[in-house]
Amino acid sequence: MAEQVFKRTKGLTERPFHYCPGCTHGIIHRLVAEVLEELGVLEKSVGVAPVGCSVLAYDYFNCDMHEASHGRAPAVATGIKRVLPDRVVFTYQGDGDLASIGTAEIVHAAMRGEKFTTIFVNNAIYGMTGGQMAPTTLVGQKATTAPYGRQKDHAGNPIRMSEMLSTLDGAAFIERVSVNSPANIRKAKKAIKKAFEVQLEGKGFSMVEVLSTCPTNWGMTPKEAIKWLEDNMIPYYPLGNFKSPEEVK
Amino acid sequence: MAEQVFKRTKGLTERPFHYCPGCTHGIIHRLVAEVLEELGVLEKSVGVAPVGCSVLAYDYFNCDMHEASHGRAPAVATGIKRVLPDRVVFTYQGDGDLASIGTAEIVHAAMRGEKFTTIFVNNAIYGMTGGQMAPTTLVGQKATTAPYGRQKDHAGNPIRMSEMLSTLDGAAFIERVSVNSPANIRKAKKAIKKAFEVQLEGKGFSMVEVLSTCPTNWGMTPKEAIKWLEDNMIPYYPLGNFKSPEEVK
Amino acid sequence: MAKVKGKVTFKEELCKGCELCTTVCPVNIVKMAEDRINVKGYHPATVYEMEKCIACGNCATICPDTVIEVEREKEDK
Amino acid sequence: MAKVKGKVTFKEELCKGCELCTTVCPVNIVKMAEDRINVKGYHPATVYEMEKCIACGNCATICPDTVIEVEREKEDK
Amino acid sequence: MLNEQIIMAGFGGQGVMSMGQLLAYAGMLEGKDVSWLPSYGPEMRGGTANCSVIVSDTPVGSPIVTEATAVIAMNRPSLDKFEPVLKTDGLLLINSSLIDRKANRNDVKVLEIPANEIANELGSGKVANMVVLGAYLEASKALKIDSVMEALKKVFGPSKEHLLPTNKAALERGAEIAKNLK
Amino acid sequence: MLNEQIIMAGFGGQGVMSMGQLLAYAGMLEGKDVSWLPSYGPEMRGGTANCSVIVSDTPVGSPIVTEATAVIAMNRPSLDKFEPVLKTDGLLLINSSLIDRKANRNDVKVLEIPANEIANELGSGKVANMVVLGAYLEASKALKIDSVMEALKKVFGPSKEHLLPTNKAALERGAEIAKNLK
Amino acid sequence: MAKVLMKGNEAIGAAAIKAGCRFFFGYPITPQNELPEYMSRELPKVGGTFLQAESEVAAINMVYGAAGAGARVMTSSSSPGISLKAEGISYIAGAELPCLIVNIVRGGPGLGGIQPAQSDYFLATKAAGHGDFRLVVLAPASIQEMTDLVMESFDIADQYRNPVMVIGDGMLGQMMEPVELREPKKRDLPAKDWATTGTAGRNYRNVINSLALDPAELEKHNLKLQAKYREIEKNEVKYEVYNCDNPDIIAVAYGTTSRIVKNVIGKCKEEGINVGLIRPISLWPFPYDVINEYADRTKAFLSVEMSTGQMIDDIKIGANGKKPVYFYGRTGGMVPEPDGIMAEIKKILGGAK
Amino acid sequence: MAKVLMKGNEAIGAAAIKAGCRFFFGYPITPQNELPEYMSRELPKVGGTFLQAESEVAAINMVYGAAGAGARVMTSSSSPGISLKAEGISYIAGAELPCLIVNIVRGGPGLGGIQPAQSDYFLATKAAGHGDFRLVVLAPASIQEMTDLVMESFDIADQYRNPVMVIGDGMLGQMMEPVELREPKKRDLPAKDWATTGTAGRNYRNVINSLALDPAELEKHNLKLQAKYREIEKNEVKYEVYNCDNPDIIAVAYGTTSRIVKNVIGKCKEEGINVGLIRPISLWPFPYDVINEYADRTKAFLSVEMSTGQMIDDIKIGANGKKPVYFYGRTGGMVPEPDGIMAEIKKILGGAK
Ligand SMILES: Cc1ncc(C[n+]2csc(CCOP(=O)(O)OP(=O)(O)O)c2C)c(N)n1
Ligand SMILES: Cc1ncc(C[n+]2csc(CCOP(=O)(O)OP(=O)(O)O)c2C)c(N)n1
Ligand code: SF4
Ligand code: SF4
Ligand code: SF4
Ligand code: SF4
Repeated sequence: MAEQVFKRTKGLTERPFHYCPGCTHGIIHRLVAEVLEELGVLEKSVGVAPVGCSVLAYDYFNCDMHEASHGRAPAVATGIKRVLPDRVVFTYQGDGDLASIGTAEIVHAAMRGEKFTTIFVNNAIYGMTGGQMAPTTLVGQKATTAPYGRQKDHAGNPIRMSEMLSTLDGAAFIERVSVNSPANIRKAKKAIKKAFEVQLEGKGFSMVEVLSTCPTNWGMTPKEAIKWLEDNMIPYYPLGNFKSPEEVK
Repeated sequence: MAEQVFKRTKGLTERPFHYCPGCTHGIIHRLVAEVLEELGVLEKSVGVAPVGCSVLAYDYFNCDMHEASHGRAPAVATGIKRVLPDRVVFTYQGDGDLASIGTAEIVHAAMRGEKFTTIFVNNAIYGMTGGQMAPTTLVGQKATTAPYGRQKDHAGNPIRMSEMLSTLDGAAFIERVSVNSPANIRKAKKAIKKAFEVQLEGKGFSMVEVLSTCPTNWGMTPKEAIKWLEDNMIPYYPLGNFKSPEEVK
Repeated sequence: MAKVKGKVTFKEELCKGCELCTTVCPVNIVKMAEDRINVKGYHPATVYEMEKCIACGNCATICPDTVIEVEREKEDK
Repeated sequence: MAKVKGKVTFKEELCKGCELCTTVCPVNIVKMAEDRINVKGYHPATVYEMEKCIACGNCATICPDTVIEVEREKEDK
Repeated sequence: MLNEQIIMAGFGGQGVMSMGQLLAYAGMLEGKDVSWLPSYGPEMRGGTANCSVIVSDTPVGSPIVTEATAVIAMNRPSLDKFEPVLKTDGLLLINSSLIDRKANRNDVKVLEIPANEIANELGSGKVANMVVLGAYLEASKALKIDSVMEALKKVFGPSKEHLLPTNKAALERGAEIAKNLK
Repeated sequence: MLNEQIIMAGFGGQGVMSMGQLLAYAGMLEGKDVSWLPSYGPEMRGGTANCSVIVSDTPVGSPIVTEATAVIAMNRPSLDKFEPVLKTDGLLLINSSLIDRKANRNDVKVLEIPANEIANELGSGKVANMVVLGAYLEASKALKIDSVMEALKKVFGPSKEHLLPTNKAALERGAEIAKNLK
Repeated sequence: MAKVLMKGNEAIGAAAIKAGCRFFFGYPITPQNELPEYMSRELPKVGGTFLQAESEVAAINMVYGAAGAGARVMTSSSSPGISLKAEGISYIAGAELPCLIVNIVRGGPGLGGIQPAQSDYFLATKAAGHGDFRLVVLAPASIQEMTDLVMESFDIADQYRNPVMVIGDGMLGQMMEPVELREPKKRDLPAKDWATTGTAGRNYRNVINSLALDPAELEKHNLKLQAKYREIEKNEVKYEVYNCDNPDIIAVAYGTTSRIVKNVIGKCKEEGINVGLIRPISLWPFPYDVINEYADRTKAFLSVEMSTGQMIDDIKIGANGKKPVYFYGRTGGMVPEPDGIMAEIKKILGGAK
Repeated sequence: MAKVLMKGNEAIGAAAIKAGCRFFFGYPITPQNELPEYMSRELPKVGGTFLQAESEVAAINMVYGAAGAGARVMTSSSSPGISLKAEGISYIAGAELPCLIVNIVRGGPGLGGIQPAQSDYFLATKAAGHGDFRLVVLAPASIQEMTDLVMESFDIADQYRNPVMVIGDGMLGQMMEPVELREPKKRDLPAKDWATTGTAGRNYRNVINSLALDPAELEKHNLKLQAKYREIEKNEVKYEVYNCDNPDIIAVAYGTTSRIVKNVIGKCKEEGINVGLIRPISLWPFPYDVINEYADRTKAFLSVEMSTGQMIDDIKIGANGKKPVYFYGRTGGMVPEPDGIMAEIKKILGGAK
């Protein structure tokens, strides 16, 4: 008798992803969708899509969706969750969206302990607009607006959002994961599940930062991109849990 | 022979302050002005005034001044300093200005390690507009937009900006001080001097958070306000140095 | 211990030829089908020696485009 | 040790009567002049027993409105 | 036909704003058309405060009073600022407790009221505004003291009901002075 | 009077955009008025790309080509999309290496060029675009191959000068085919 | 309900709550602070939520989220804060969500001042953000009318799925007048079956969105919006015509300025000059036709504004060259004085007679 | 200098650098990304600074700071990003600082799309923010003109201490044409003795500011601004009149749209219809007088826009009822096609003949 060990989740619509070949946005979408399905909350979920490559996330997640303005997904999610406190609300945001233009919104949603979950896709670059520097771009890494590589003296060291947000009391759960290998992908899914559980338990703001690739704008093959993530991103952005409800004061 | 142990600094213009009786903005102004005078940099300083009670700071500091839009003083200062790297640039900002609307700007100025100095006046309230809740308003504290007192479940615990910004590599010097007593005022001045020295040495972003009173909007006499600051603010916002150039990576 | 046998199916038309699945197969059976191009214009991934599959699910786990489904054939029961 | 003698001057017209200076004087000589009102409409701070002043500068240090200047009279030299 | 256009001014804490609101409220209770317009802004903090009140038998046009039928000056700067705005034959009420000069205009009717003294006599410095208001009501015949009392009752609510007698006394003392000065 | 309105289309990586720029550049070198207009947007990522080039003796009006004098289709979707835009008697260049159908229009001049095969023969698959461009130049007589080579020299700079011969050969082979097909 | 004396800003809050608004997201700014303060006090009492946002940008995006979730929701601000909301307003209009935005205008540009002004007319009526869209803009002249319009604005917003702006000036926000909260005439409001409330109980997903990468699709969406705007122009023009039977000149003014003009009309009568008033109540849709019609009965128009002249453009478009359009205004927080307006009128009539 | 083939966005950068601009603060957004990318490559080579800001709000405030410090400075964005800059632009205009703001317009409202549009006409010309202020708005129709205007814009900005907006659409940003960077005619530019460069060497403090709490003072400031705007209106109106000697109808169009109209003019000639074109180059100051003058020589005007109709308001004001003003437009990123415009012209002339 055959048992399905891996099948497409109902958390996703039938629409094929528009992402570039090997872009790990697709993996992360799937993980979120699987978690929503497994927690049985698809029907009561409202997702907030960002402006960025994942702007079309509203076509993919099989639940109600709201497309936010650039960086303001946490504010939009706040509006939704305050109106519908018993629904499951999440934002899905890139690093330009969350760590640059949307800094104030994510910091204050975390401070207030807004009871939604943020999936923060850190690919160290602006994908959608063609490879401009992000606040998370590594020192030395080239970008179309950092043609000579990011320079510390000019643009500073990249920002570590998980660490920064963890200083806020309202942030109940924060973890950084990566989707570079099956093992890490499974860990990522666990973290995402935990984040949604924290929301369901009403404990406060929860966020999972996912290190992700952008082969297109990194100018690499998908395989090279995975390796680059492992060699360069993970050392600067250490994986692990930064905040758990136990620690919430 | 008489020796002047305390006289009005040349760092201030002749204009009397418009601040309310007992408002410690005046003390902080004086400290900054004295430091500029003592460091001999008045003639090459450009200050950036915020929107808040200290909006008229441009009338008081005896140097060139630029009045920024609300919360954006760090961006304005960035523009000035990038054009004039050998001048001394500082921002003077309230907690609404810096910790609420201007969150993204201060975080990114700190991340980039912009070489200017920020004087952050934390009085746990919006003074200028009449006592609305600030992100730094304490839990339980009443404000005109928190008539029943700030509630943690609703607005979260107040934000500790010094702690949060200290997670950023570009922040070279961060210290929290208070102006509730002559001793603390002297310490505050030392910290402010140090912050400007860090700027002069080109080491990165420097900030001094000053706990301040707002007797008017706290609904207290100036004396009561000082006591309230000591009893309530200092315990939640511990004084001390959070970052020094030695620690800069 | 009963040997686990797996079966992998590819929705080839979704494949973008990124080759990530080929890097994670413990028995190294996921390959790009160099002989054909799908509607999207890519050589799709495929498995030629299905009998070696141990149903670990790694390929499906890393596939960004939900191309792959995996079944486990339970020998006994 | 030569006793330090101090002298405090108030720019009364700047005083806003906040009373902070009165709380920090170690010899407790800074008082509000209840007998007069300045142009701003406040009872200004003042010192009645100047001879007690030790020129510590505390009052001037805490005054938010730069009302106060302090001089130290060196006894000898 | 009633068309009172009053400016009330003083420094913060003299109850100028609430005096204006009370008058407007009383006017409303008597079925008049009314408006109350405060000056606002940072200059109010510890500084001066003023408001314009219109009480009229016809709909209120502009709420701004540019030619006042009455000016109530609770302190000196207010008198300086608003005396010129009063129209000929208008009513000028001067709180003589705090104002050390006489009126400059002689084409208007002037009432000097030692409001703070009287209030202190009544045991509450806070009702100086009510003394002047009482004087205004008597001199202008615009509204009835009873209406103001009724308005006050609503504003105070049950918790502050005990303050009513003092306020009433203040209004009446003010009215009395006005009557005597006629 | 010269007024060439060309649409070039293919998938990303076929050098369609640079072919268009080269043509515009060459036109400029010959003193023509020129414009180059790309399609842009996210659909370009891994998808199709096209550009419009105008080379004219008179000032270029709209840079948009709505009635093409020539269409260069490097792949099948491009042919499907732009064949209808060609005007009567226009020039249709089909990269027959990758396109498995014939032209539908019979009111236009059709040139089928096995561009990829020829490019591979020349040892560089990358110059398929130059083969077609050569054919276009010959068939349209719009500009000289020399001008394109001069443009290429400027674009390449000294570091890539070694690539010039292959490109020249590609242009010439394309021109040859066009001549023979006449 | 009996009349009560209310401050303009508070009356807005009371009217909104009466109209069923249960969510307010805002950021402090003078001269509208009494409104959020009122909401922070009163909304919790009716089970609603007041949330002070970290900025105007966040506030308008919270409104965007809450409106998408189907709530009756509002925000308010004053000029610089409205500028900051521009992008969000454009999104809300693009996504066709109903909400109320209050703008208690102050003097500009930049930080400007906090005294009353009408210098955001262009911003409100032409370009509250980028792209082709319109807000319904309502400009009350009294506190009573303000409460009436606020209550109706929620219905208008829901009926057309369009944001509405109620625009006042600092004076209107700060002054007190008697008001009675009265229900607007009943409208048939469509169900909010588009709201993102979770798919439970329906077999389709709801998506709130303003993106259309395909320009043909985006054009279609825009044409749909335009059709809606034509509908609103047909149904929702509001104005007052006052003393226009036989005018020498017609003043056009809105909000508090129109009240000053009414005083002027009285004064002018005394001097034998007959001044009419057209008071646009809906600034968009603007009563172009009314202006055009009355152009046949007057010698001239005079636009009276607390700005350097913005509505005058719309009056010119309405008058369409039939009669000259003059301007009188004060700006920066200064309020037009009756004498100034009268002098201007005399000057014009001297010339136009 | 010889002509080179340049992409519109890059040509802007090259022209700016040639004009002495050394500071660029911006935030990525399609379809103008090639401009910041070019600047990030080229500015360091000339000792300048390119800084990617954390947002458009931050970018415009960096410009505010840099302009205050006396630098030639610019920023660029596209529609949603320009909305976010609204408050900052109002501050810069209020504080009278010179700078260049480039808007490469895309389809709206909201997130909209990324294809070319002209639907920010209102935003640019009427209300780039709150309060009474104006940007000089220049709308080139070719890459050559774009570089000419960009270079001149810095001089205009410095001469009047006023921000200038150069407005293009996605097409103009993305296309390539030959350009030659040529110096604009020399202007006498005042010294920047107001810049905050530190007081060393002078005996006064410089303060950059847009606040005036006293309304009388703020009004005075506004009147000063208005006087300056009248001056600009007198000196800086730019337009092209094409084929207007004896037109049946005059089309009014700017930017790339005007080029499409030029094609239409050719086609119409073939059919014996004489179409003129008035092309506003300065959208503000708008060439009202030119429209008014030509109203006497044409039967009608046709506004052709990539929007649902915004410039048409200004044409109406200019025509002042003398002749009817019609509209033809495409929106959402769709580009008007010559055939569509021609059909509209025939329809109008059929009716107007
Ligand atoms: C207000 C505004 N500014 C800028 C943009 C342009 N923009 C679109 S996506 C994007 C950044 C995307 O980067 P990121 O958030 O890292 O997501 P990714 O595409 O890498 O997944 C930007 C700047 C916009 N649409 N709106
Ligand atoms: C964009 C914008 N939003 C809001 C305001 C109104 N405003 C002026 S000052 C201020 C807050 C002041 O509080 P804070 O920064 O804490 O300084 P304080 O007055 O307490 O010193 C606000 C919200 C404004 N001027 N501009
Ligand atoms: S551009 Fe980068 S982030 Fe965007 S879809 Fe492609 S690979 Fe993914
Ligand atoms: S309101 Fe508060 S912060 Fe402002 S001047 Fe008064 S006491 Fe100081
Ligand atoms: S990982 Fe998925 S998309 Fe990539 S090659 Fe394998 S099957 Fe294809
Ligand atoms: S501290 Fe200064 S302002 Fe306060 S009472 Fe003393 S002298 Fe006056």
